[in-house]
Amino acid sequence: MVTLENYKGQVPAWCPGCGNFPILKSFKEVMVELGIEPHQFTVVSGIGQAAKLPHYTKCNTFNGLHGRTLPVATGIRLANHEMPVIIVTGDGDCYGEGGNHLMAAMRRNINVKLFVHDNQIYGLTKGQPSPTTGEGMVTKNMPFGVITEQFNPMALAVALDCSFAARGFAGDPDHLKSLMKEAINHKGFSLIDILQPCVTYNKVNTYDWYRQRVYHLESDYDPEDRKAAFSKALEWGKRIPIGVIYRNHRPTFEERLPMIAGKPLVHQAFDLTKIQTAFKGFY
Amino acid sequence: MVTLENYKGQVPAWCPGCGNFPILKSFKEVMVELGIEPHQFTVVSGIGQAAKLPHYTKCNTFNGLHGRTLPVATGIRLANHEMPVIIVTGDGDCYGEGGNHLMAAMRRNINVKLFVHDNQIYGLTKGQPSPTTGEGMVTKNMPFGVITEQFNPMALAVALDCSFAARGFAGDPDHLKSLMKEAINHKGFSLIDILQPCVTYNKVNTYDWYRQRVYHLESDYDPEDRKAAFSKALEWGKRIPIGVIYRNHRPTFEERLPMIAGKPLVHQAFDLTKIQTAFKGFY
Amino acid sequence: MDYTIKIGGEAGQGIQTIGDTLARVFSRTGCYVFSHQDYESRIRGGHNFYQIRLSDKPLSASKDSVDIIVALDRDSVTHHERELKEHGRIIYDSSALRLKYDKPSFLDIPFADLAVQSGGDRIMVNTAATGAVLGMLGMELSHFLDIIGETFRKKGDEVVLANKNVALAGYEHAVKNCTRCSFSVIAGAASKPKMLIGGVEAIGLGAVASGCKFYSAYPMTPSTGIMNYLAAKEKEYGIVVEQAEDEIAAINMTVGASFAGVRSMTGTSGGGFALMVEGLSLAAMTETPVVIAVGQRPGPATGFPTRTEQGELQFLISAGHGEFPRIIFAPGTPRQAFSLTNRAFDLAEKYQIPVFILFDTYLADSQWTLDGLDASRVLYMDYRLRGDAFKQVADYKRHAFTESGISILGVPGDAEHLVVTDSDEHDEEGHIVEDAATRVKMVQKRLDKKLPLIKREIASPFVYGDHKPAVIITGWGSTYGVMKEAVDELSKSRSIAMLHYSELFPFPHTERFDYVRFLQNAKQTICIENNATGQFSRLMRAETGYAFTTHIHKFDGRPFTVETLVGEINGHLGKL
Amino acid sequence: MDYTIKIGGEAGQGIQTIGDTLARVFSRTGCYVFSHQDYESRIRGGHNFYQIRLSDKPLSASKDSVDIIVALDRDSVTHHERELKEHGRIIYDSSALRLKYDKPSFLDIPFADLAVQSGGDRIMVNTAATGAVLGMLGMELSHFLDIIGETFRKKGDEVVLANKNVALAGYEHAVKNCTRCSFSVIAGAASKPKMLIGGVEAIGLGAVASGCKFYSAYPMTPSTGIMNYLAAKEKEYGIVVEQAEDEIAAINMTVGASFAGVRSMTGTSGGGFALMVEGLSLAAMTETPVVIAVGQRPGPATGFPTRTEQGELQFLISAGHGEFPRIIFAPGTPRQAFSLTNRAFDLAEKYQIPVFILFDTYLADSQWTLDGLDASRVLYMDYRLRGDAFKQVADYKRHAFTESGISILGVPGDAEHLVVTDSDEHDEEGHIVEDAATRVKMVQKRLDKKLPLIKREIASPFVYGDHKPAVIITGWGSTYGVMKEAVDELSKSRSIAMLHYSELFPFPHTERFDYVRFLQNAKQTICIENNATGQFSRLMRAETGYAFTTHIHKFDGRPFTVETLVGEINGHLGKL
Ligand SMILES: Cc1ncc(C[n+]2csc(CCOP(=O)(O)OP(=O)(O)O)c2C)c(N)n1
Ligand SMILES: Cc1ncc(C[n+]2csc(CCOP(=O)(O)OP(=O)(O)O)c2C)c(N)n1
Ligand code: SF4
Ligand code: SF4
Ligand SMILES: [Mg+2]
Ligand SMILES: [Mg+2]
Repeated sequence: MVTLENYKGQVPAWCPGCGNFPILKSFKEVMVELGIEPHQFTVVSGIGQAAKLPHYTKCNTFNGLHGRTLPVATGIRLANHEMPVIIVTGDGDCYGEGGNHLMAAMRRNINVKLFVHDNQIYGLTKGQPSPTTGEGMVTKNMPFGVITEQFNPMALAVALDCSFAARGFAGDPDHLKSLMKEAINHKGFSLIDILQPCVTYNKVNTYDWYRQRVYHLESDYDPEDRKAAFSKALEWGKRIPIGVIYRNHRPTFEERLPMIAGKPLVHQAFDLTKIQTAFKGFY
Repeated sequence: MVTLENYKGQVPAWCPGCGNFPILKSFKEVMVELGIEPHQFTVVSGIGQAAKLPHYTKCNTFNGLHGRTLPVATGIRLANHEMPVIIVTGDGDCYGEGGNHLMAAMRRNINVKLFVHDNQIYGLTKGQPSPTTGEGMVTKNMPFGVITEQFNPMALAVALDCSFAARGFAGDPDHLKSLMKEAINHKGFSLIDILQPCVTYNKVNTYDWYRQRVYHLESDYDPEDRKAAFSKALEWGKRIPIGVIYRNHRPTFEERLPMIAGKPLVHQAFDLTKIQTAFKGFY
Repeated sequence: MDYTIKIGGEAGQGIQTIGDTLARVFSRTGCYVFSHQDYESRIRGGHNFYQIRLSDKPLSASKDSVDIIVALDRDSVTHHERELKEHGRIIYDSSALRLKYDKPSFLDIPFADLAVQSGGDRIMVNTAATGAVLGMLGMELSHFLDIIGETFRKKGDEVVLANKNVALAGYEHAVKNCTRCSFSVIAGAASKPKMLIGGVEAIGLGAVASGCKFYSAYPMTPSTGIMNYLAAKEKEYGIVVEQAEDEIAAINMTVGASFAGVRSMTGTSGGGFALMVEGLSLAAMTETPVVIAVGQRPGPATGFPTRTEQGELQFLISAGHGEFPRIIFAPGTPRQAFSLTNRAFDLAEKYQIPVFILFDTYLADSQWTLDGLDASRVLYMDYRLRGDAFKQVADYKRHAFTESGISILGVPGDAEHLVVTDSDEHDEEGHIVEDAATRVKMVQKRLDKKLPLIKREIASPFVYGDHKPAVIITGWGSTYGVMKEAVDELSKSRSIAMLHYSELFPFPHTERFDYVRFLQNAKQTICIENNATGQFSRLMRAETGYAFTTHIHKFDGRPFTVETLVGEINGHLGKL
Repeated sequence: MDYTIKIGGEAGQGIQTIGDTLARVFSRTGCYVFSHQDYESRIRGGHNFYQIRLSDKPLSASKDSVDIIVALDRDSVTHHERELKEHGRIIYDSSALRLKYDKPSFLDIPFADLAVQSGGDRIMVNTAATGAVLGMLGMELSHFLDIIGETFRKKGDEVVLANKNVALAGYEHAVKNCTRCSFSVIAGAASKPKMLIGGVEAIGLGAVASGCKFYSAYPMTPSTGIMNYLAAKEKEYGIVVEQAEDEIAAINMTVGASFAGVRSMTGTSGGGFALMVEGLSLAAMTETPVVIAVGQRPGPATGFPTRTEQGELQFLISAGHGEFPRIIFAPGTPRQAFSLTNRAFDLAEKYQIPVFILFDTYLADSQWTLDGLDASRVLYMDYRLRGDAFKQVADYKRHAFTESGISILGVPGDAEHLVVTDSDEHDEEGHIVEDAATRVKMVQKRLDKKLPLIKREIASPFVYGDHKPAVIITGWGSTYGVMKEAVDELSKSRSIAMLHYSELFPFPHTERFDYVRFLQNAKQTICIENNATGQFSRLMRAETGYAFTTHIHKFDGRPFTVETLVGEINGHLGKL
């Protein structure tokens, strides 16, 4: 029986009070509650504060480059689609440097779980604006404030028909845990944008700021109505909805690949003798 | 007085019957009708069949790399925001390789005009699927057909609050010309996705295929209603709307930069003597 | 017997169909064939050509002088008439070119009319032309008829029959009218059918034979052929071929698939590889095996998309931030392309490093005849720790320190052991660290310990010609064939040899064969490169201190031909 | 006088504030200062330190032995106590460390209490500590009080006053209690205030002084400081600084802005540069001037984000597909960083090529004192054809063939002439071509004609020490300072000199100064590099055939210090 002990890792190098702590805690608890063992799945992460998470727990880990989690995760899934893959990344990593891969992955509907620790800032590099940084925020390298419109991951997800798109909040771990479970159990590409206070570099979007705004989606809200989902996705300001914004049941990329219908590539034996037929093709 | 003569360029290397011809023709006519002279604007293009367009007419030209038109155009605008910049690109160039720049440019609302010759295929490289290729299309490198969901540029544009997003059709030049003029006159980032038959590699989305489907947006359609625009953007199949799908009047990136409020960077003289103040900063 | 046939025309006129078909007919007849192509970066129009050489002796390059020109457009005449040999012939259809040439060397064959009259259709002009060439060469039609059967089977018997009739019509017309044709094709000694294969297919075939299971790439000339070949084999060999959203994704997917436990590869050209450079460094830091095929074309930037150059050797040697080992192979023939691709997969996995196949447009597009490939000589050893074997190990650290620097590559999920790796500097388990001591040991593991072992795997360069040569021509990669024929040509009058490198980096040891001494003993050494700066010559100097006495560079986007190379060499030797 | 002060503590405790303030006080007092930092890739916690050396004689490196340690955490004691000199002192606040050390070398100063008692606030502990250090050194407080005024002005008089009181309290406490402190600071001869500047600011300042108007980058250590510096100057100097969505966008924006007519620059680290490689080749093909600052940190991949290495020299030399000229400068000091950045802008525009400033974390973060910079020696010449001048030219071709290979760079829109360029091979007008003849002429224009002119711009390496040395230590970039002090140290007992390269590529001519002969005449030549493979030594061999007799490599992510380098050199010389 897997317990929290199995998920003990390095001591986090995050700042005291960082919003990453409750997310890490939720992550571990979810794994334990789902009875998944550390060797049964792989975490792919990029570079940033959030991306250090796998070192602070236990799991198969590919901690890759800044912004490139999705292609790595896609490669892993195509080689072994029986291996659950969770991606832990930041708003800069995933929405900034990695934007092109995000669009491609949503369209492919590759069955990975994408957890974005969205602190609306570049934390590890000491506070530059990220795509989700609010307009007007002043940083060292933007003395006149951000003038690029804030990126809305939920709106993008609905527009690209993302299979599962939710928003969570580090300050509401129980709700976050239920989202994580739902995402893990959902068949298809699943994004959770997790509002994560950065106590050091983001003095605007603090725990309080979020607490005053976030609310759970109405019980009668239907995430499978795409147009309604788009309207909901645009809601950001006085009130910020958390929960599953959009969901559909498109077939996954893996399901549609005839070559791996039988078993995962990684378990398909290689038979050198068959090469003769390929040789014949050149006569 | 500028005439079509002024816009004569190399003989196009396109296939006879290619949808690029009417687009090129419309482009030249629009410039003449707007009374713009070849040296008064710059065309930035990438790599692909569409991207060869500037060589087939006359204009300041930066024919750059595959997928990188938008950053180059952004650099040009920031250096000289009095220089109109038109980008000519393909669906692979702009929605494939260049996807991350597309999202960033829409959010910045950099005031460039993006004309995407969307033939739903990679033409120059002999027929691989592009992001807009329909599911199921079989190509040499996709013998089992495309299984990635087709990219919808209009939906993305609405989701990212793109200042001006329209769809045109190479087979309806008059309508296309009016869109081009509107885009050029619009203050803000403007995208026209131009349906362009590729007679050689796209045997599905032919002139006929489009003709049977495209229709002009209803006269009472309001492109400034974002949610309605999203629903309209999702319309693709039996009927395909052409016209201005979405429009807003956000301030442009250039307008919001205090450093260039006076005059363009390129016309700001450099005064070496001022360096002394900078030196003082280190005492 | 040594004939050269050139098919010229616009893009889209089907010169490739004619060329491929003729080459196939010749190889099935048992002839030796060498073919190469020259085309523009456009889909229709312009002027392209396809050149086929056939002989009863092995061939490895193209000649400038031509025996038969199939002119599908006027440019074929204006550009290539001068290349015609004394008894050469140009066949064309005056109705198509809307021009009549009345010189004895021209033969006007109404391909279109023949096609229509023999119950076919205008689009079968190429079938008529192909038949005509075979007629002029006095060959049988049977192989061509078989090929027609195979090609058009799917289109139904009618189409097959029609094409066969058209082929026959073209054939007979030529036999009847090419009275002064003095060609006669002898297939040579062992005239059993030969294998006909191009460089790019040979790389694809090599990947299949090496158990490659994953290939991700973004289309780019001249590498796209690898993706197309593997895609065609996806189902049969259980390979996943995925077109990535960009080259960055391509290499990162490749790394991911390899991490997950399958042999993985990506391919591109110089410009696409430029976008993979960061991913290359990732593969190195995480010690994930990857094979990368890079097809050179003239740069910088977009350059000449469909032409050839040897411009990326130095780029590949130093690509990637940070310091790490890599292997670079540059095959000179389809046979080498096959076997070096196979070794690339073996070595990438054995040492957990990136291995390159550096080719170019010329090699990619030229077809060679082989007496066959030997499956028994294919290397296949699975170095990964899987399933039960992995379960049985007591404890596991992905980046454990070892004598050899190689730590076992476990397949994540196959056992309870965790497989952890990181692009940050890490400890033996793969977790991020900051301390100096671990850093030093990791650099020693990845670099200092592996390097000597890797060096030992690299074969000596290939020598051909005189054993105590006064002149040595040296080259690498795709110039192999043309250098070889140049040596054959020049040995008639001089003491000359060639030194060819297909295993370039790490640079070969001089222990087994002291090529530096070999070079020093020659009076003149000429480094031949299809580039402007002499990248190999720089590598030689950096590695050995040796400087060549002379250089021959070609950087117009075209390959060397035997005559031009021989001419240039003689020019330099004259200077002696 | 030669004192070293080390401030140690966790990230976020403000050791940088203390360090920067002390360094500024010293430089204003007229002392020579050298400071460097060591920190982890985290924002809070861990253990970092900031080391300052001050003297009445010029300094260029850090020493291992320390006079005063300001211990804000226990690790400062455990890690650094051993570095303390005989009469050295460690000051700390036992209430903060929750530990009392009773050794004579320790001085417990209640920074927090002092802050509170003197009417301040706990967060002013650093002010107290800074004051205490100045007290121990027997310096006046005035400069510190000024700095407090400048720093906290915006926060209002109250804060200023409170801090001043706290400073005084710390100062007096130290004076009173550090009875056995034997330090005395003499500012040296011309004790007028000195300029204090770090490597990364010097690059930024160099860009401003060169008329740089556009800077686009994506944040990456150690290059982010350039963006921050330029952003702070945006308004005053009319510079647009844009954070790009990724590094690919950064370099393409830079190229675009330069095409449009302004001096443009980008900066990054090795990993970010890996993503700019394709754009580099674009700049070269379109002959668009760009300046690229690359800050080295240990690789491969993410490596050690906040540490130092000299690992990208070979990468930069060969980065980019295709063949084209480039210049690589590697400054060894902030002064060189300033002047070489200025020359980079001049040469990039003069020859229409990419020019690199190759620096590293060590140079970026270390601060030096200068007797000032001379604006009259700054190069500024606008090579572009603008406005009326452009209008007046009869006809214009962007890539016109010329004697020098340089064709005039016109500003699009300023005249009726069209400015056309293409990443494809192109003709003089900039339009796409396919023919061999134009290709050859364009390669000659871009490469063969420009290269010799560019080579002439490169200065000889810097020599320091004995004129007929038995031993020569050679290095490049940021090792300048430590090598210089090592030579000072070693010359006492040996015939030794240093050879330092800050202008690396194209490799300097041997005509003006035959450094190869110079090296050959020495008994032993040691190549010193902050990397594992000896990248400079490989460059030297490739360019000149010369091989060094000995190598010293350091690749643990930390810089050389004088003592360690001297020790290593002696070790090797012992072997003679
Ligand atoms: C190619 C590349 N560019 C830049 C960096 C530097 N870098 C490291 S983390 C980071 C941003 C992190 O922001 P985010 O993804 O939001 O993570 P956070 O630290 O906020 O959790 C950057 C720019 C890098 N490592 N690699
Ligand atoms: C970095 C890079 N990758 C790939 C290529 C090869 N390439 C040239 S054009 C093209 C696709 C063109 O498709 P699209 O943009 O739709 O233009 P079209 O030819 O269809 O008009 C590709 C993949 C390239 N030139 N550069
Ligand atoms: S900087 Fe911000 S995100 Fe990073 S650890 Fe500190 S609080 Fe968390
Ligand atoms: S391939 Fe298609 S897109 Fe390209 S020129 Fe031909 S028809 Fe036009
Ligand atoms: Mg963040
Ligand atoms: Mg297209």
